[in-house]
Amino acid sequence: MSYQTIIEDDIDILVVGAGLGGTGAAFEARYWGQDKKIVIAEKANIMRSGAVAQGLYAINCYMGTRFGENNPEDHVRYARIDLMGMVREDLLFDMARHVDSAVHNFEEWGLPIMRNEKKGSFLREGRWQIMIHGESYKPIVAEAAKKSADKVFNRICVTHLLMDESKENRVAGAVGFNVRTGNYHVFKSKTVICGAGGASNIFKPRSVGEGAGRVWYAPWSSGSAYGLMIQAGAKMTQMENRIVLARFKDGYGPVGAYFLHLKTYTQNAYGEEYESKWFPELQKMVGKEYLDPEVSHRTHRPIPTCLRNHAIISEVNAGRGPIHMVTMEAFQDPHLEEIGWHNFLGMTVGQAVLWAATDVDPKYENPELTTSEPYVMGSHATGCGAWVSGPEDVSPPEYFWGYNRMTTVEGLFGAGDAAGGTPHAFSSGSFTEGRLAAKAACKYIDDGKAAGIRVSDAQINRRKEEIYKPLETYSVYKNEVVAGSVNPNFINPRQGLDRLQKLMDEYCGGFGVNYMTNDKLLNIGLKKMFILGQDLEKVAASDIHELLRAWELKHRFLTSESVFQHTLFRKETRWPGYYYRGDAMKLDDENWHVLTVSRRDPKTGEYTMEKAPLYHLVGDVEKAPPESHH
Amino acid sequence: MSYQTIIEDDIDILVVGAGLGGTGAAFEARYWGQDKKIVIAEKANIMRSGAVAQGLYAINCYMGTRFGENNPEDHVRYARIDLMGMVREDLLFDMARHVDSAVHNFEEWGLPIMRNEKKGSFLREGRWQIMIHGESYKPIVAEAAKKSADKVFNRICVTHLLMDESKENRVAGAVGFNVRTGNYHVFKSKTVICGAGGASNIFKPRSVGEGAGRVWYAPWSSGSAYGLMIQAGAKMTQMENRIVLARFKDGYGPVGAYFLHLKTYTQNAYGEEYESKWFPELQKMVGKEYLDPEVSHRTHRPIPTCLRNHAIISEVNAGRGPIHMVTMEAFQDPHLEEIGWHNFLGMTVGQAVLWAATDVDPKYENPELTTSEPYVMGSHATGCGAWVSGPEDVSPPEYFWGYNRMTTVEGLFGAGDAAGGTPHAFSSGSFTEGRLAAKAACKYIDDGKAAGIRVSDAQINRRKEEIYKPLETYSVYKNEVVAGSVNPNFINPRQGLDRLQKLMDEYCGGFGVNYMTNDKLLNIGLKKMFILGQDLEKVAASDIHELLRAWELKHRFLTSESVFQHTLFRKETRWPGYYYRGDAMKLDDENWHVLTVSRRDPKTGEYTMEKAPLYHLVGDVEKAPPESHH
Amino acid sequence: MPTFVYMTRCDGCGECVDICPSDIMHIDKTLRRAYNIEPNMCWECYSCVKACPHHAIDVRGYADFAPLGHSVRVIRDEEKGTIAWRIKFRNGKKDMELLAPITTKPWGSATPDLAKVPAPSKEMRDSQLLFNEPKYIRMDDGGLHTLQSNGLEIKKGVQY
Amino acid sequence: MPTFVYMTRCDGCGECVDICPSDIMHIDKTLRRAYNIEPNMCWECYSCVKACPHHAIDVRGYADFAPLGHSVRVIRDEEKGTIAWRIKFRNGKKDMELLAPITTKPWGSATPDLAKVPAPSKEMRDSQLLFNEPKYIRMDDGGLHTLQSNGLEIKKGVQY
Ligand SMILES: Cc1cc2c(cc1C)N(S(=O)(=O)O)[C@@H]1C(=O)NC(=O)N=C1N2C[C@H](O)[C@H](O)[C@H](O)COP(=O)(O)OP(=O)(O)OC[C@H]1O[C@@H](n2cnc3c(N)ncnc32)[C@H](O)[C@@H]1O
Ligand SMILES: Cc1cc2c(cc1C)N(S(=O)(=O)O)[C@@H]1C(=O)NC(=O)N=C1N2C[C@H](O)[C@H](O)[C@H](O)COP(=O)(O)OP(=O)(O)OC[C@H]1O[C@@H](n2cnc3c(N)ncnc32)[C@H](O)[C@@H]1O
Ligand SMILES: Nc1ncnc2c1ncn2[C@@H]1O[C@H](COP(=O)(O)O)[C@@H](O)[C@H]1O
Ligand SMILES: Nc1ncnc2c1ncn2[C@@H]1O[C@H](COP(=O)(O)O)[C@@H](O)[C@H]1O
Ligand SMILES: Nc1ncnc2c1ncn2[C@@H]1O[C@H](COP(=O)(O)O)[C@@H](O)[C@H]1O
Ligand code: SF4
Ligand code: SF4
Ligand code: SF4
Ligand code: SF4
Ligand code: NA
Repeated sequence: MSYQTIIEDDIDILVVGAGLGGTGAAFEARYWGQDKKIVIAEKANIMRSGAVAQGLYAINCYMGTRFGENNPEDHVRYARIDLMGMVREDLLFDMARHVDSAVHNFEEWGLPIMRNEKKGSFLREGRWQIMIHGESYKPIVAEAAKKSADKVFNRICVTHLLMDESKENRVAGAVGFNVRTGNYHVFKSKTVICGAGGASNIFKPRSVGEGAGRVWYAPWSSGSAYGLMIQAGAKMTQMENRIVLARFKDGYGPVGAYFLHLKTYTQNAYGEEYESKWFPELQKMVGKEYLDPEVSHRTHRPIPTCLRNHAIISEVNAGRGPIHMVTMEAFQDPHLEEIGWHNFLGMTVGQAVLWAATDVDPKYENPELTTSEPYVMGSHATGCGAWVSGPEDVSPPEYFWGYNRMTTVEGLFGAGDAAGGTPHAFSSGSFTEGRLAAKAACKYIDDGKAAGIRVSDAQINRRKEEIYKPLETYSVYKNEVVAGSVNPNFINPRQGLDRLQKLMDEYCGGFGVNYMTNDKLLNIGLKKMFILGQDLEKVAASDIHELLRAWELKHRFLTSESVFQHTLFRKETRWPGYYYRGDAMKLDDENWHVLTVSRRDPKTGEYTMEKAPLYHLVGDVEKAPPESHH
Repeated sequence: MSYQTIIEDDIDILVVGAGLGGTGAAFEARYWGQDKKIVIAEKANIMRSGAVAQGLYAINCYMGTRFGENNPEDHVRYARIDLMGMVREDLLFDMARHVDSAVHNFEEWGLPIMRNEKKGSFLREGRWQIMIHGESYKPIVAEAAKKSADKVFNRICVTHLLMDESKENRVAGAVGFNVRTGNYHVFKSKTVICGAGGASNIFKPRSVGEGAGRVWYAPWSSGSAYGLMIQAGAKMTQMENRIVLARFKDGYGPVGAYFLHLKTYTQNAYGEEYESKWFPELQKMVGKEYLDPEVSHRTHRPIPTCLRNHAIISEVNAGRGPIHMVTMEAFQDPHLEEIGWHNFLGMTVGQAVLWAATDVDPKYENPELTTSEPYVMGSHATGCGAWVSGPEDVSPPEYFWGYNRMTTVEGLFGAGDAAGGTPHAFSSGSFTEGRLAAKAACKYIDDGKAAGIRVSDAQINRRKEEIYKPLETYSVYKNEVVAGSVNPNFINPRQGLDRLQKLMDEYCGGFGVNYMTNDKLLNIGLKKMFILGQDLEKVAASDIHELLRAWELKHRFLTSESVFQHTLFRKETRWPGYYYRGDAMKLDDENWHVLTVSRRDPKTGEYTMEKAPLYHLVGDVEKAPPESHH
Repeated sequence: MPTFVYMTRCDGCGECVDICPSDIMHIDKTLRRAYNIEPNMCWECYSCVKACPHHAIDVRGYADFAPLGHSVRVIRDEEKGTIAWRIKFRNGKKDMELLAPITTKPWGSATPDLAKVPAPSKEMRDSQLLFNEPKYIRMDDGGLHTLQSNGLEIKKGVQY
Repeated sequence: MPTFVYMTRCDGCGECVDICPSDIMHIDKTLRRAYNIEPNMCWECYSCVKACPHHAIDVRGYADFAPLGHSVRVIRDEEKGTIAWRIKFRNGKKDMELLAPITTKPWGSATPDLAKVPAPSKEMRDSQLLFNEPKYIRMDDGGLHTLQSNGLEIKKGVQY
């Protein structure tokens, strides 16, 4: 425990986690705060950190207003129906009206965006998605962030936010440790923009052993955005709204480009179309307002992602799996074949490796699809995250408390996965949210809201002790036993993660139980979570690397507990195909056409749940549906 | 590779694997072959090897003819209906008529069997089960075997059977290596009685990480009985008939004593009886001949184990899980409470540990049940195993080829899990089968059937090379990479096992797919098995212990391949609750009232499948149902 | 509940190594004491625990579902012919002691030596009988059960 | 497809350690070369592979579903602005080379330095605009989209 304490003081904007949201925040902060001190604290190396580390082959949120393609409200309508109504339309509208400028900036910085030669516009994958050569997407945006930041601290695992001691519920910075040196880092800051990302590895994965690394969302997505904010007492929303992905089996390669651009489609093991068969019954479950295949067929209204999952899950359960992606037609065109492969190399190399390893040539064989274990994040077809303020000019009073993207903790902002209720932001929308948060954070400071922050040495020292406790636990107890990984006094981070994943799977609707849960299971699960929480006090780390894993685990734990509480609270089955409440197998708009909002009391650990009203800003039907975009 | 070759020659009876079947064989062999050379080759230490290593709290197969309780044919009827008709009734009858003498021998040797003080008979748990203080069950029977054997070779992992080179399809002994010294052991023998047991760890377990050891059947049950015999070209039967167990969640503690003796019962999460609800539909699936709750209620006919599973699985899938065992009533009686705990301490200590760890006191809380991952064995409510000859005085011609319990390979006998078509033998029946096999093996020798066996040095040396290849692979390639467990040239045994389990789960009806499979999935799975088979040529072992794991894996692989082939062959859903053929969701007596028999050609690896006729020896209704036995 | 070995109690005698059915108790080369090399292949069968002369081995529930803080300990005594268990709950509310016999005879004394019993007759060899039969089979019903004695017939095909 | 490092190619430079987002490329203390310490936390993201100056890192598919004998290799070149892939199937039947651009500008040259651009006006600060807006937002429709500009109203409750 001879680690140094390194204090970085007088920070104006501290960006915790520089993924897509965080880089957007750091970049933009400099513009509105040219004299401000902007610091990044990042767990990995910002050049390859976060969900976009290996690149992306598509930008999934781009309006194309410049080319007359879509209006922001069209995207709101899209995201809303896809999420079965449960979105923050103010935030979505705000993100959508700004997102194009992020994308055009990217292009200016060198990101190769494909062009539709005929139209001069960006090459569309689908209505909202454009195709890129995005292997270096992350290093490119990181360069921009780096230029804006005063300092970039790579390899700092942020473990806690610092809280102001002069004013309740106000943030004052963050603390963590350096994953290389082990040193203790204290960041005293007027504002914190949390961009620490979503959570993989919370539910038991389908893969086992070595393959556990092949999660859909990156294995390093540790739910830290949620862990940090929950711990600080920020309110969270829609944490029940975990996402299950339909993906190429085992490799978890993305399907968007295949469905939308390559025009591949799915069929069951016997070559049959299966989806429509499940819709009549499903319509009874969710109501015609949410599933009307006829309307979807006629208009641009999508079939919600979860409901498409439901059809896959049901068909497989009925014994007609596996579901195949029919690639054999599209791949006869060598150009499309190449795109199909590039699509993986640009964002999920493992899928290419898997096909090469298993001799699956999609030109001659239709690969298998599967539905994944659930993930907790807030920028794909799901909107988990913090309950944040919307923009002044759009948000109703319940959604607005002064600063765009500020959480219910003063001075603490969220972007990307961290911000709740804004699904379908994806990479570009997350970056945009970071920018919005940065502008607001500068305003917050300029408005004098950060005046008089006080952080005692006691707080700093208490956190330090807490942070290194797993190393201490290890050194105290390791010699009690001869050798090996079994010790009666502690568990190691992997053992804790195994416990968490099994528990989430079995009691909170993982793949192993067909995504099914109910009040009884959730209550049992919560009891087990409580005890796991106690055991996490006894987690041990043999070195700094394991210390990193220990804190990731603690963040995942806090995220999971929140998912449990939210799932228990919403007594309906809102998203069949994501999860099912066996004790309430219908969508229930009468009681649950609301957003769920939770707060964990940082002192007691007790949860309070409330319903927040749902505001809609656009009608169901587009005024003038644009032409087909592909 | 400086390991010695140690040859043990002139053996008459080689017992491979001294579990319950093997100890029975070694013990009995001495009686019929007082001058014969009897040798045991055992992977572990016979004092604590096999499925009974930690003891048993019940002997589940005992007629009590001495006390006028049951006749052998009653047990045949019981086992038949429990297995949905698919049993070898000749073998069952034969086992049942002898099993009591095994049990009475055990008592004589010191095994504490509980008594019904009033009746003077053994204390019944249920109609077929008697209760014992069986912590030392295994050491007691091992003592008996040890006294009979000329030599006991502990810690020999037998990898292959030796084949006679003078007569096709005749066994000539076995080879293996010593798990301590690494030495190569050659056993030249006139007969081999294979008692190497069933298979756990073939399907992906519900548990993860460390908990993977907590399988229902012992983790060291490596399917070697099947692996060895399949490899030698012996015909197998009913390998599709894997078993799924309803067990206490996580600990996999047995339920028999709870259901039958403690009179606990199950309910769903909402305190409701659920089983009967699923029966009408299930009856349509399997036919009234197999499920007639009314008749079962009136008579002693049980509801088949698989169908009880089906109700649990269906209820859980419907969202009303978990299923609870109602212990809170029975456990108010302190005597019954004590039995409930002893029951675990005597055979599944881990369940007691789990309840202590999770503060589950079944006196005040009804513990959860679950359905396990599938297992492949032949002595519980399942009859996987070798196609063996029945006894002369019972078996019809198709079931008889000269020597009781002899496989289709001459001189090779099977007992316990090794012998197919004899479910519900359990520990006592397995021991009995060993005895029957031993007597027959002596006769085989005395009849001169083993004359002129020839084993060339070439065969011996070829096997030696094969056995140590994983060590060789490791030493050749390990330094190509810096460190760690990832090497492009080989996989280690754990990695191979993970692959096997995932494959079995996903394509062959494991828990992860709700026990569902179909022809398409099976065919994909078989392709993947073929490739896995090739990769197993590249399995590497860093030391002798890993070499043991490598060979266990290879035996599990051969077992699994056979399960695949059989499951594909039987195009019906014979045992809902064990597995479902999605493409044939009904029991089909018209086409499948037969036993399935396979043979893998040892030279080509190709499988041939055939149907064998099913003979019944008793009518459906008992003549004079005995009184209640509890 | 994989096993672990207390450093201060183990003397490296190897009894656990000798008995473990899973071959996972090994002696650490440097420390010359035993440990579990492969916890995920441990069945918590307690064979090693029972065999350790120094009670150096204990178990803690599998980390993926068993919280820390419980205890299930055992003493097996072949001379007394008993096994004694003690189960302590995590929450301290339950602490049970349970005792059971493991044998009814002086350990190892009662198994017969079949090389020394009278050899079976030719008639016995030709019969379906096993050693010590018909002693324990109900003979008053007319010998070992057979199809004939029990009025049974074996028939092919679907018969309910 | 976790990574592995070829012994003869690695010189222990640490580039892979520096870049791995999962913190699993570490230098072996004795061998002074890198290796993957935690393959089950490897995302096969290829960040380390691309960063290794000696092409010492390669990947082999996750053992629990990928058979041995395939290869996916890469050369990423910031100067050329390209990435070159080569995919070889296990059965040898397919061997693909694929090339893609990674940037359209000389590497790192085109990101702006916002400390040096003209400071935003008070008006801009009070607006909803961000840097470089309205440059890329369609202004011919009447400025940044707002509820008003787009004829929208925000209403509480169930509205389809
Ligand atoms: C993994 C993945 C993601 C996507 C896709 C496929 C795949 C396989 N698809 S497709 O499916 O549709 O195919 C997308 C696509 O093609 N197009 C697209 O635009 N977006 C896609 N995403 C989604 C986007 O990636 C996602 O929306 C954004 O990245 C979200 O941004 P953000 O919320 O900022 O999260 P992040 O992961 O990028 O960044 C988090 C950062 O925080 C760091 N961090 C975490 N914990 C920390 C701690 N304790 N201390 C300090 N730092 C700490 C991380 O290191 C990271 O830098
Ligand atoms: C694990 C388990 C088993 C049972 C039960 C609960 C539990 C938790 N229950 S309840 O569920 O109903 O509760 C039973 C019960 O209470 N009562 C009962 O009578 N039987 C029960 N069983 C079933 C019996 O145990 C089973 O029927 C018999 O043991 C089967 O006997 P056998 O077929 O001989 O298998 P074995 O596992 O005992 O012996 C196998 C031996 O082979 C060795 N071996 C394996 N591979 C080898 C190789 N390659 N080379 C050399 N040797 C190599 C093994 O080491 C072993 O010695
Ligand atoms: N079948 C589909 N229909 C409509 N949109 C889809 C479909 N599949 C994927 N998408 C969208 O395509 C984008 C990328 O999808 P994915 O690769 O599945 O993450 C996301 O915006 C998805 O919502
Ligand atoms: N609910 C039940 N009804 C009838 N027999 C049962 C039941 N549960 C278990 N058994 C039998 O009890 C014995 C031990 O069961 P188990 O502990 O489940 O392996 C076996 O013979 C089972 O077939
Ligand atoms: N055609 C290719 N395309 C992409 N990368 C290649 C190609 N050939 C070789 N490489 C890379 O070059 C490095 C040296 O390759 P080799 O000489 O094949 O081992 C490896 O790291 C490969 O990633
Ligand atoms: S039996 Fe006990 S004392 Fe002997 S080596 Fe094993 S743990 Fe150590
Ligand atoms: S409990 Fe059993 S399996 Fe585990 S180490 Fe001891 S003897 Fe081996
Ligand atoms: S980057 Fe390459 S050469 Fe450098 S340490 Fe890593 S593997 Fe070795
Ligand atoms: S492939 Fe990615 S996760 Fe794996 S070791 Fe390399 S950089 Fe780390
Ligand atoms: Na969001």
